[in-house]
Formats: sequence, structure tokens, C-alpha cells
Amino acid sequence: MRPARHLIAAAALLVLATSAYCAEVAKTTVKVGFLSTLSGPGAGLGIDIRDGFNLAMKTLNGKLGGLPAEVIIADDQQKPEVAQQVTEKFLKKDKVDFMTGIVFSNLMLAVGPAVFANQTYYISANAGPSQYAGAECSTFYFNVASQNDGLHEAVGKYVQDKGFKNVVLVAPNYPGGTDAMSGFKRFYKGKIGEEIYTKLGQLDYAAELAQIRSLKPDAVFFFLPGGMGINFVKQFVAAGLSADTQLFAPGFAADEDIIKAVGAPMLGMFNSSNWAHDLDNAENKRFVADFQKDYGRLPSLYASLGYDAAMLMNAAVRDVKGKLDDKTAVRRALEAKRFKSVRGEFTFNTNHNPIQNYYLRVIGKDAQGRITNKTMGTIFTNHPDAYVAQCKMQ
Amino acid sequence: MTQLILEQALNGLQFGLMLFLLAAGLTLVFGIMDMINLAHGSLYMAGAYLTAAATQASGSFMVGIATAMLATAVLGALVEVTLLRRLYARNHLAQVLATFALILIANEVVRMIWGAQPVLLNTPEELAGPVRIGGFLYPAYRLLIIAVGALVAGLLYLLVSRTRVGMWVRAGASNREMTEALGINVRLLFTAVFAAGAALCALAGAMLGPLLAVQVGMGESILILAFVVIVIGGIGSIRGALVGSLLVGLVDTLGRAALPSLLRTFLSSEIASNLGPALASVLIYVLMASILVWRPEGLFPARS
Amino acid sequence: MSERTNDSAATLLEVRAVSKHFGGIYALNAASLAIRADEVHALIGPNGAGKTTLIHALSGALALDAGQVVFAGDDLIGRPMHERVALGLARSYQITNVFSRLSVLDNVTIAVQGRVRDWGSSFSFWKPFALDSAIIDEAHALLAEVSLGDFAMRRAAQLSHGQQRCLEVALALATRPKLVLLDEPMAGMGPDESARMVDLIESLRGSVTMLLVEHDMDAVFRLADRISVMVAGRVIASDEPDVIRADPEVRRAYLGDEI
Amino acid sequence: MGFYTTSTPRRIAAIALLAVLVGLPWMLQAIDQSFYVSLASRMLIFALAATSLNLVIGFGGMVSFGHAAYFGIGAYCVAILAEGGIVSAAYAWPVAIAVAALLALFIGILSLRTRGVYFIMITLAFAQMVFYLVVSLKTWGGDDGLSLGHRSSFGAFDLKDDTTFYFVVLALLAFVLMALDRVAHSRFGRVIQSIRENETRMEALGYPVFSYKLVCFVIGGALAGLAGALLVNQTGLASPNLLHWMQSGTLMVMIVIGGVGSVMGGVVGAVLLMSCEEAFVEISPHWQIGLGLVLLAVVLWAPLGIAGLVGWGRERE
Repeated sequence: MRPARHLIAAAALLVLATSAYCAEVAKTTVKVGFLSTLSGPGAGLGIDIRDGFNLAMKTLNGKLGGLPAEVIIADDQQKPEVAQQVTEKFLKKDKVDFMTGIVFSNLMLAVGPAVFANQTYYISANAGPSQYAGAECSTFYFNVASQNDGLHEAVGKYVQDKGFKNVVLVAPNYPGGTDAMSGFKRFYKGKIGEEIYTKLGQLDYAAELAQIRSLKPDAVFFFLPGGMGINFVKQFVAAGLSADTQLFAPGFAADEDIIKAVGAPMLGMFNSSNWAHDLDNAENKRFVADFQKDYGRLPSLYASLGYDAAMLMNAAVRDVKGKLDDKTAVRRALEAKRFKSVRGEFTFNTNHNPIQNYYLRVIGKDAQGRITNKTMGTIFTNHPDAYVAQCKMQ
Repeated sequence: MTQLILEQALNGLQFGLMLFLLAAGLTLVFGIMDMINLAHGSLYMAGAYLTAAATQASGSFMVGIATAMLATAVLGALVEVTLLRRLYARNHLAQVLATFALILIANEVVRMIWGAQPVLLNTPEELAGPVRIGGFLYPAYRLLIIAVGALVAGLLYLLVSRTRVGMWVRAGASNREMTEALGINVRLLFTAVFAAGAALCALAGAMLGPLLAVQVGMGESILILAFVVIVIGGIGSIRGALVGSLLVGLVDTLGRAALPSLLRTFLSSEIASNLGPALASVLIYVLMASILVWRPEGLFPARS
Repeated sequence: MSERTNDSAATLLEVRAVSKHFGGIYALNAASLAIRADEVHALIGPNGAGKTTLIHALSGALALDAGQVVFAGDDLIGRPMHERVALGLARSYQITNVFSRLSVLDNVTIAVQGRVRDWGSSFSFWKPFALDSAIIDEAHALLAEVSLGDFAMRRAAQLSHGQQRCLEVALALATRPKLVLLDEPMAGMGPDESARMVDLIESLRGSVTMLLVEHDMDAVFRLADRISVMVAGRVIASDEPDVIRADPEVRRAYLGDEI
Repeated sequence: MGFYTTSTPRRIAAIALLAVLVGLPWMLQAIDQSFYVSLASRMLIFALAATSLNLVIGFGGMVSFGHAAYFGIGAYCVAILAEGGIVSAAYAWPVAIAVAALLALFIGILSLRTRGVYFIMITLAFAQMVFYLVVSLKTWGGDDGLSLGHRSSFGAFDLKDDTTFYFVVLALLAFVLMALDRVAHSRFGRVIQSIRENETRMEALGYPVFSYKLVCFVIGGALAGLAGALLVNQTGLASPNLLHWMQSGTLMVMIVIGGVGSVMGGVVGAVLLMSCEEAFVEISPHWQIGLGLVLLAVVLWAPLGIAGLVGWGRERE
């Protein structure tokens, strides 16, 4: 045991020494730290990102930019402190080249400073907190998904355009929830019947639904991720509110995982998304088909984002020819984004958040009788986020 | 406005009665055996998962509930006989820790069998919609919960206050030695009470499963509430558990509904929307703390 | 201290018409009692007469519903137990109530240590107790006094029943009380052990006033300077042993043909 | 469970452990695993938190189920002060301790009126109140917690360096343990241990039991506040999960595994539990079953914890 350890230590020192001397030399393997929520009520989202990422790795034969890749997968349990501990391990022990996977913005904000300080590139496959799009933007942060407000803005725009006059907003009482409301309100200018804040993780909405009933709105916009959304929709329908009130949600509250859990009550619900499984492009068709073959279910937005994150890494490693220690080169390669996304074209803004289209989807039955999302049209074309002006990235 | 209050009151009643199903078993176990059982919530979780599994297998929600209640009662009796029995004579700290360990084990076992994601358990088709009562719509399923809860509460009250078994149970709660001296097989009584409590847990889990979510950890949040209920009501008292349940159910529901708008009348909208939910979620704990400060043994202490 | 005056001795404890009821049952029903300084005062009566309730009430473990209690000029009503102890009122328990998992010596040192007037409060966090030799010496002396000197290092739970009863009394004495309430000190003792307890109480006579609740009539009549008789929550008689023995009401209500 | 005493073997073992802990950073450096220095810091901080709870439960006999409140509030104090520009440990840490102590004073005054189960539940209720308040208040980051940009400044020491930080934590823990050992043998320590043994008898011996319990409770809260202040420096985040009741439960688990009422119990338990976590997570995602079973076994067969098993805790009965 002991001699072995000495041997390892010596070997490690040797590796360290060589890498210090030959900083510009191409790496032999690429290490990716994949940190996501894989257990607990929010697990469905993380699992989808992971499966999407893994599918991309499979498509790429386990290589990123032609180099063998090692993906270390870890669960953050949706707890900021766990996320931080794992991140510390990724950065200091495993010395990963990229990190990705985080679902929840609060976890992103908790680990971001350490990642950026360590000059490790973070490719966000979901979390897009306004801070990292605006004042606290970083050269090491690339958001392949969307800035958090994007989907809410899109719903707000659509609700405004459709002429709804009295809308009730429901979101959990946490920063992500208030951001959702302000995103919605940025484009919806009509009357807000009430802004209802619920406890994060709340599962019974009886009190809120009674309140909605008494307010008689013509539309309800809710942002309740994961299980919270499932329950809200079920109880909304059971309370008989769906007859007079139209439900709207951002795409991640009306995605395939939720549809699977709720079923028929979701029918007819409008939502916004920057991706849809029926988008008509070659990459997407291949992705959706492969995903269904491997996992036996329709991919969700999250899965597509995990897939794109891997593809972006692949492109960057390929473009710098494996010289990952040249941070500036890696940055330029990432910014150039030379790969075809499953959502069609998008580009990175100066704050490394995407400029992209947002689509309107409605939940209905497809040709095979499955309840699923159908793309109805485009709400925003090449839409940037609202915070880019605050980003002072050089 | 009256309609809103009425609907909220019904919601509070529904929540309170479900809490009572959990609290009833907990308070008796607590009162008779002087045993803190944190794993009570795990029985609730087990009940919900078993209902989901049995419903899926049989296609009938009723069969699912019956199976789950029976299976959970057996499970409860098994746990009582093999493990909890050894803890009665120990101090509260040991009981808290041992049953905390049971929570960890139960959660992990469920995760191994059913996975980390919530399991699907839907409301029976015919109850999924609303019914019209008076002038407004109310979810049919919630009405059913109220009916079942009220029925069980009534039966339990009759059982405890009118029957011989009930007399033993009450005697056991107020004075264990005396009960033993009367020649009652207290061990068997304990096991029976525990199994019955487990069955009630399963019923609560089965009824709430379709409404909330059948997921790992579902027992813990409601367990704390059940403890709040029995501490408010007075440990060992069925009447206390009922009063406490309804109190907690109503205060929680009405607080969440009314506090934010109430605060808005004398605070700025910004502060009110921030503070309202915060205060609403601590309301029941404030209730409990003030009751305990006022009456350190709860509203209806079973022991004098 | 040993000088005893028979008639006009100062009243140390004055209990005036105290009542306590549980639900509808009166455990104490306007009971009155006066205890003179330095006497051994026995309190007798049938089971359920309210003797232990009175002890609980005097020591502060139970709050009274009505009545007055004056101890050495201080009104005791509303005072918590520990303040009464500081005023010089200590008690022993009917059911042995010692620190069973501590050593016999630790039992007594912790009791001696509690005397704020001699050592100050125990809010002393840094100095090792082992350096408080005055307290430890006094504890040893007290153990010798109750014949437990040889058992100082035993765990209290390992003592015999009789020894535990002695330790119980020692704990009460360690507070250096003016008045000690002894709640059936001979409960459950064999004849030999009882005799030793009688000797112990006898040896304390004059150094401390004692209110003795006891069922052992031989011991009561041997030890008591005066006897009070309680029946159904009231004190029906309070006088010297000979008078009590002859009191027809007492005989009818309690003593019967025993004597 | 008699009074806690420190025997010579116990002292030797404690000194040996200290020596190992002092040498740890160099040992880790030798095998190129310096990453583990910060893990070790975290363990020592949790050891401090568990020790503070052990004072309350193990020595004072008050089974508090809300200790996470003081732990968490200490962390939040440092983070909130840092937001306001106060980053010096000389101010921030004492404030964290004082606020935690005040919270414990308030909760203690109200809770210590109750006994047994009611005490357990009322302390839990107060901790839940603090938890929900913190989660709901957006100014304190709500559910996201409040991050601490930089570690506190600490005179000439640079806490940003993991090894320096480790030594500061180690020094504080060592001091607290030594102090606890002294307190256990002081008059105060004997009083609270006697109250644990027989509260009514202590009252009947003239001790104002409530005051002693309250002081013990407040000291425990204050030390937990210090642990919280250190933890937020270690992780850089004041998370609401620090206030969650499961955190109170975990601290309890630590002292029960380590040894209730033993000065080293909290340290042994924290180090053991956290190392097991580190190790088990690698082995199986279902490692919590193992933890549950171990905990059950400890409660059933080794009620004095590991410290008791190796004769390092109080004497066995």
C-alpha cells in the first residue's frame, strides 16, 4: 500500500513538472466535471441534461475534439454547499478542463466564483442567472442554454400579443421566482391581477387556487420547476379553473418530463422554448431519434442543452487542437461556436449568453397519440437578453 | 369574498384532517410508549408508494389503498416487534437517533426500489374534476379526503372513548404501570396500536399521494407538522390531536391566503410580498411556541 | 443551640390555612401548622391525608391554591424551590432521590457546593473543582456523620437501601438548613436500619429543626417533641406526644387501637 | 454516567491526535493530496459545531433539536457583515458569536420552561422559524443563500490560503476542547452534569436550575455561532441548508456516534461520520443505508458511542 502511494505521488509530481514545462503542449485527455442535480425532487432535470450529454459523448465516440475524454459525473443534491464541495474537488483534485451540468441558478451562483477564479471554462447547460449575463459576467462562463429571463419574456410577449387583459402570476418565493416575474412583466404590459409567491418546494396549492378563483383572471402564468409544476397543473385542473382561465408557462415547466407525469390535464397549455423536439433541422432529427432509441422517451429541452454543451466543448477542443492550457485560444474557439446546434442557429452575445429564437409551443397529441409539445410559431427572432449592457467584459 | 373564505376553510379542513390521520397514531405511540418515533413519516411514505404500486398492479385505487393499509400495518408491527420495542426503555435522545436512522434506511430502500424520481399516482378519473357545491366549484377529490378524514376521526373517537380497547389505550396513555397492573397485555396492545397507527399513516399517504407527490423524503416535511400538531394538542390525547390538526390546518391555509394581502394594507407592496410568505410559513411554529409557552404540556395533556 | 425552651420558643415555620386541590379532590383543605425553632415535629396521619402534598408545597415543588406560609419571617408563597433552600428550608424525599450514577462523595460535594452564602454561586467555569478543598473536606465530614465515610467512592446506586436513605438525609443536611423536611426517612427499612436512622435523627436534634413525616409510630413517639395529626387535608391536632396519644379525636380518626 | 473525568491515557491520546492534526497538511502535501486540507478544515469546523451541541446535550442534558439555528445564524452573520463591508474577523466573528448567543438566550428563555419531548419539539419549532424566515427573506438571498466573496481578514494571517485557514480552525478547536475540559471539571461543569442526572434534586438542593441550564444553552449556541462563522469562511456560502432540521439531526448523529458527554465525542463523531460519507459516496449511491445501519447499531449496542467503546468517553455503567 505505502510504496504504491509513493509511486503514485512520484508519478504525479513528474506529471506536474512536465506539464509545467510544456504548458503549450496538447493534452492527451480532456477532463470534464459534470455536476448536476441527480437526486431529489429536481432530479428529473439533471438526469435529462446528463442523458443528453452522454448521448453526445456516445455520438462523438467518447472523444472531445478527437482527444479521449473523461467525464466525471457528480450529484449536487440540489444543495449549494454540496455543489461547492464537489466543485472544489473537480478544480483542485481532478483538475478538470471544463465544467457543466448545473440546473439551478442558485447553485451556479454558489460555485461560479471558484470556477472562474480557477480559470476553468464553465459551459452552462441550463442555469443562466442574470448576474452572469450582466454585472458579474465572466470570460470563463458560456451559457449554451438561455439567460433565465428568456423563456419568461417570450411568454410575456405572447400573452401581450394575444390580448389577455388580466393575468395572475405564480412563482416560488426565491430569486429565480422573482426573476421569472420580472422577465414576464418586461413584455406584458396589461393588468397583473396578483403576484402570488409560494413556498419553494410547496406541493399543495389549494390556498393559491382559491385565491386565483376569486380574482377571475383570463390567464395564469406560472413558473414552478419540477414537481411543484406537476402538482400545480393537476390541482388547477381539478379545481375546475381550466375552463375559464388559460395557463401559460415557460418551456421548462411544460416539458416532456412534466407532461409524462401529469398527462391529459396538460392538453392545450401554451409555453415558450428555445428548442423543440419537432424543430426541423438535420441535427435535431438525429438527436431526437437517437435519444428515443437510447432512452425510450422523448428528449426534453434539458436533454437538448446537455447535448449542445458537449458539442460546444467538442468544437472548442478540436479548434485549439487540444491546447487547452492556452486559455485565450480556448475562449476564442468557444466564442466562435463552430458547431450546428440542435435548435438551429444561435450565436454568443458579448456576455457569452445566446442570441437565439424563442418558439411558442402548445401541448397536444401527436400523430402516434402521444401527448407532447407541438411548435406553433416563433415569438422572438434572434433575441438577446436584457442584461448584456451591464456586462463589462473586455 | 365569503366564497373565498369558505373555500379556504374547506382547504384548511382537508389539510387538517389528513394531518390528524398521521397525528393520531403518533400521539398514541408517543403517549402510551413514551417513544419519539421520527420514522412515523416513513410509514406515510411507505403507504403512498405501496398504494401507487398496488394501484398500478390492480388498476383500482380502492384496492391500492386497502392493500397499502394492510401491508403498512404489517410493516409497522414488524418494525415495532423487532426494533422499537428495544427503545421504549431508552432515553429520548436514543429514540430520536434510532428512528432518524430508520428514516435514512427507509428513504434509501425506497430509492433502491422505485428510484430517485417521484412515482406517478393519479387521482381516479371520476374524481379528477371539480364538483359544484353551493355556488362554486370545488375539487371532488378534496371533498372525498374531507369525508374520509371526518369518518376516520369519528370512528377513532368512538373507538377510543366508547370501547374497551379504547379504554385500555387511554389508560395506557395516562398511566402505563397501572394498566399493566390491571392485567392487560401491554406489549400486545403496543403492537396493535402501532400497527393501527401505521395503517392510518398509509391511508393518509394514499389519500395525499395523488394530490401531492409520491417521492422520497415526502414523510419528513409532514412529520414535522404532525409533531407540531401533537405537541400543540398534548401528547397522548386523541382529542388534542384532532383539535391540533384542525388548528394547524386552518392557520396554515388561511395564513398563506390572507397574510400577504393583510400586510399590504399597511406595508408597501414590495415588503409585503417579501414578508408575507415568510410570516405565513412560520405561523404554525409561532402558534406552537406560544401555546407551549402558555401551556408547557399542550392543550389537552393526557397525563396529569 | 441545645438549650430547649418548652413553651415560648420562636415559631420558625407558620402554615396558615393552606389548600391544594387536584381536580375536585382537596389534598389540603385549609391546613394550619406551626413549627417551633429547634424542635423535632412529627406529622402523622393515614395514607392520603395530604402529608406528602404538604411537604411538596412547603418545599416549593407544588404551588398552593390558598393560604399563607411564613418561614423565619419570610413569606414563602410564590418563591421557587431554590430560593426556599437558600432561606434555610431543605427536604428529603420519600422515594430515594439521589444522583444514582454519581459517586457518594460527588452526591454530597454537589450538595455542599450549592451553598451560595458560603462559596458564592457556581458560575465558576475555569478553576478546577478539585482545588475547592473546603467543600470536599466538609463533604467527607458529613459522610462520616451519616456513617457513609467508607463508601465515598461507591456509585450511589450501589449502596444498600438503608444507606441510600442516609445519603438522602445527608444531601438535605448539606445545605445547612434551619428546617429540614424529612419525608418518611424510614420508608422500606428493616428494623436495624430504622434504628440507625433514629440514632441519626436523634444526633441532629438541636442543631436543626425537623419536620418528620413518618408511619413508624415507635420512632415518631421516641423522636418527636410535638406531633401534628393530619386527616383528610386538615391538621386536626398539634401537641406534645402524650397529649396526642390521649386525644380521643385522634384515636378515633387515626391511631385506632394501635396504641 | 458519572462526572466527566480526564484520565492520563485520554490526555495522551488527545495530544497524539493533536500532533497528527498539526502534521496533516505536510503529510497531505507529501502525497500530493493538498486538496484534502480544506476537507479537513470542514471536518474540524463540524467537530466544533458538534462539540457545542455536546455541551448542551451531553453535559447539560438538554436534548435540543434546533442547534442548526445557531450554527446557521453564525454563518449568515459573517456573510451579511461582509456585504456591508465588514470583513475583519476581529469584528465579524465576535458578532456572529454574540448574535448566536442572543438567539440562544431568547429561545432558551422560552424553551427551558418545557421538559422532555416538549423541549425537543419546541427547540425544533424555533429552529424551523429561523429556517423559514431566512429562506423567505430575499435580502438574505432566500433559498440561494448568501455568498461570501472573500474569507475574513485575520490580522497578519492570510485565510485565503487553505493551510493557514486550517491552522486557525485547528487552533480554535483545540482551544475550545481544552476550555470544555476545564469547564467539565469546574464547579459550573459539575452543576450542569448533576442537572442532567437529576434536575429536581438539584432544585431541591438550592440551585437555580433554570439559570444554569440557560447559561449552558447560551454557551452552546455561541460556540455553534463560531463554528458557523468558520464554515462560511471555508465554503464561501451561507446556505439555508445549514439551518435545516436535518442539519440539527446530523450534529446529533455525530455526538451520538462519537460519544455523548465526552469532551472528544463531537470530534470523533464528526471526523468519523464525514470520512465515512467521503468514502461511502464513492462506493455506492445508496450509502445512506450503511450510515443508517451503523447509527442503529451504535444506538442499540454502543450507547456511549465510539469514545465509549474505546474507553475514551465516560466510564461505562
